Amino acid sequence: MMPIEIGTVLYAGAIGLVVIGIAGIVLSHHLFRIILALVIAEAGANLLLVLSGFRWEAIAPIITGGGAAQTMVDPVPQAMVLTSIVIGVGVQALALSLTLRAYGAYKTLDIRELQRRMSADLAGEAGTPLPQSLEEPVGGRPLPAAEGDGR
Amino acid sequence: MRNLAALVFVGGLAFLLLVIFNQFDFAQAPMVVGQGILTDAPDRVGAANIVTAVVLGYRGIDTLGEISILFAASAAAGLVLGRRRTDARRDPPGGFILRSGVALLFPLMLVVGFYIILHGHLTPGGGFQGGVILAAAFFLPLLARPETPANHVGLSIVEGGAGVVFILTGLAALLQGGEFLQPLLDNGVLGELVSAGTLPLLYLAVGLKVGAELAGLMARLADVEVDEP
Amino acid sequence: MNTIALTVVLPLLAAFVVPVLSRVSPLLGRLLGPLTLAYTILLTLQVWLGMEGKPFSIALGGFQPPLGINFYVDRLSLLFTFLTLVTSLLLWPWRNETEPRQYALTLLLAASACGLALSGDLFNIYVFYELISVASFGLAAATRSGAAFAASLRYLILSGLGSVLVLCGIAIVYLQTGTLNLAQLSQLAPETLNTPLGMSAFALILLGIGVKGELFPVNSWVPEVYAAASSRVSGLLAGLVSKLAVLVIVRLLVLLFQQESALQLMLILGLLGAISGELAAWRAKDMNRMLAFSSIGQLGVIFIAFSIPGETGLFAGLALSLHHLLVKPALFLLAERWRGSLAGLRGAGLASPVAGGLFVLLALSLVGMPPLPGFWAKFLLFTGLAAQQSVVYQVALGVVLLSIVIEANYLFRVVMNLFQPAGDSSVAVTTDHSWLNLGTTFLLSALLIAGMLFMGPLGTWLEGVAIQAADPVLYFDTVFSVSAIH
Amino acid sequence: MIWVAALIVIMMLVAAVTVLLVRNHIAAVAAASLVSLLLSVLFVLLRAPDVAMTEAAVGAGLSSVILALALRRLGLGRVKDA
Repeated sequence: MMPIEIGTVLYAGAIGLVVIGIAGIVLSHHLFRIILALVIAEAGANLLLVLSGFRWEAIAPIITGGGAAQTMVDPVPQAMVLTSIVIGVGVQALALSLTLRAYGAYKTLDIRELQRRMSADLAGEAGTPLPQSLEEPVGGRPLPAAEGDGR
Repeated sequence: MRNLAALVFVGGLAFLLLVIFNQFDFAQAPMVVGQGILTDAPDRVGAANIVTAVVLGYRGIDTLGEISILFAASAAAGLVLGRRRTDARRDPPGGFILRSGVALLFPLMLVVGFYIILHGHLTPGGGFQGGVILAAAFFLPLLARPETPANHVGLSIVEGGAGVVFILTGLAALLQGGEFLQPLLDNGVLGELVSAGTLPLLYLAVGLKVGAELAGLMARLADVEVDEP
Repeated sequence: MNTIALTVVLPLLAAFVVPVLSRVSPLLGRLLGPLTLAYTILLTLQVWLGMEGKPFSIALGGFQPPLGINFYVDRLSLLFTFLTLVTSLLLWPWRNETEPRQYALTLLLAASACGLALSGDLFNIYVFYELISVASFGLAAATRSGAAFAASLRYLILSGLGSVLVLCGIAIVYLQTGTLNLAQLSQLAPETLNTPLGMSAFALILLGIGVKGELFPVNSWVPEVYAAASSRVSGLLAGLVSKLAVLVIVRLLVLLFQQESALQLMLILGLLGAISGELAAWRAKDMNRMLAFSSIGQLGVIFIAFSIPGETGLFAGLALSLHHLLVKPALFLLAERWRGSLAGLRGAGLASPVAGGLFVLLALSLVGMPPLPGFWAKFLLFTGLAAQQSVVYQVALGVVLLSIVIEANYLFRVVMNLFQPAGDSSVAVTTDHSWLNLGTTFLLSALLIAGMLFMGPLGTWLEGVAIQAADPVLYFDTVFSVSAIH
Repeated sequence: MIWVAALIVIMMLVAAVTVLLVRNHIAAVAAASLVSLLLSVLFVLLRAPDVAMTEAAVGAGLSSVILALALRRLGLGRVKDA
């Protein structure tokens, strides 16, 4: 395994998943895609954790038969990843429930459109004019002036 | 414009992560805690599967937190999705093959699920994996017979009860003067089914809780229509 | 002493039981949560009296600290446990029509907040952080309006992004050191984490946990969620959850990342947050938005305070955090009836003078009017910043002054508006503050006044807390001496 | 082993990109499921059988079911949707 090291390949895979996932979260506008991207990014982070416990010439951390003399891989990251996988699926199910309800209320899955309608909704409830771009902290995105109701 | 900023952010992050992780030698990370647990666990906890020893013993509070997260997610999803409308349209019942297939699979999956849970301290597997299979087993009949809705009351009793069992097992140790979640009972013989003290009991609670919560979540998402807020 | 674990466990137990119990007996279901919280408050007080100011550590499951997870109990973590439980009790959703699930989520929030304050393990902190996140998503959506669902969803997506970053940061720390125990990490940190690598791990964790702490680039959820959620939930999120996120970041900073660049990163993000938040609040047209943005600004100031090295920074940051923890929920409770545009509030203060008076008091303290506690907190910040040599801190001093001026400007605008007789533009002002909200606000204001009266001893005591928390050696010794006795 | 690992990693990354780019939502869910499945094979190679089982059961199985159910309720569940 001279030309490419296996470690590089595996780390690249894990980081690739994380980055693809984060790119999807940041760049995509479709809510369902964003949730899928979140799942992928989490998977990448999990792989990163499992990689941190790997050892050459080691066996899985399960004692079999008599001899316990063999070296084993680090069990701690594996336990952490078990936890984080299950956390991930819980968050995903909640995200989908919220998506269903948000779709029911605003009939859109485009996150920009969703935010526009939500802001209009909140502003209408408060009896104020639609918030303008300067009122958003930099993390938010500028809103074009209300351009009718879309569809 | 915003897309450009996001692209720059993502590109920068990718570069940063690659640089960071390029500094680590593969499979050479120091194993301070891991090595300690590997030497300590067989005698201390008595589980042949050391990952289980870590999940339920050394990091038991993490697992409690985790089943609480699932509980929170299912409670929040229940709050968000609301109750099923009584007059809601239901899916047509499944065909003969689906129904008999489910009838055949259901007991099988139950057995496999419980097997995986109960052998979690010996072989790969345990409460989470078995719990998922249990959830699938309870979800299948819903697909085959949509006319009989999920029993959410029963599921919430199971998930609450399993959580209570997990915590009470931990509290029992506290009452006896130990620490919360300290393993009770004897470790028994390494590798036998009845060994590792309270670990199998804890995993059973975890499995039931995970199963009930995931089944409840799936059943909620499967309902075609729900009441409007 | 090991009963301190019950502050996490009992609310969890109650949360598991509440949905089922409410079916059997609605009354018991309603009472279970408050009773559990009250009991855990008593437990905390008992531990507080028992520890006599000396920190200790408990090994959960009886597994010694580097292998198992430990709870580290010093005055700081106990203070925040206590505040968590009291705040959750004060902001409990008492209303009759509350769904039992909302009780369960509030209890889960309280339990995980206690866990965050106590935990001495990096991954355990992540688990509790996720629990607090999921519980707050549920609570934020609990008003069940379309806007609440959408706001909560956007909050969830941003938090999910943050979680991935935190996990990457944890992976870096673990790869570098092979342990997750904070005490052991604090010992290994000078050699292993005092590098650009450690710095990047800190940046990832800061950005990830900063989502809850309303840190500058990751706070776009704040105005939407606070505008859409109920005022009690907004109070919990702005008052409590943000403080616990900050507390965790500060703990990690003190124990793991003792480098100047880490402090400066936090300082700069805090500066940007302070200035952008206050400016946005100044431009805001309705009450909830104004409070949300000013919360971002004040959290920015808190981050600035904590970025001052040493116990001076901790002391100032703690004072500011405690002050904000008291004032912000109270303001949100007052704002419940004063939702909507600021222009529509003309005369509202005259219509309900008690609420108006409380608002003035809280606003004065928030700005930093001399006898009130807010002044002392800001005073500490100024002296701390002025004592620093670096130019960045001098700039920060200027920015904080500017933010106070802006804050004073918009708050007084509101106060003037509240006490102006409603002229011809007779907008129907709802004045009937519920007794519950008014009572809670009154209680929080009374605490504020008590803080003013006992400022001397309180300050000395808080400085002691800060000095104790700023000592990584003490942390290490405490955790490992206990394991030696075991 | 390196070629196996490299192959799996490449397939995984391709599937991940597919998730974000493919227009059909069902296909996206299937691709996400494939990512999880390949990941669980990697976990086996990395001597983490517990994690592999969980990833296969949760990531490839349950999570896809949940996603598909949500798609159905969103009305995007038809294969012919482009």
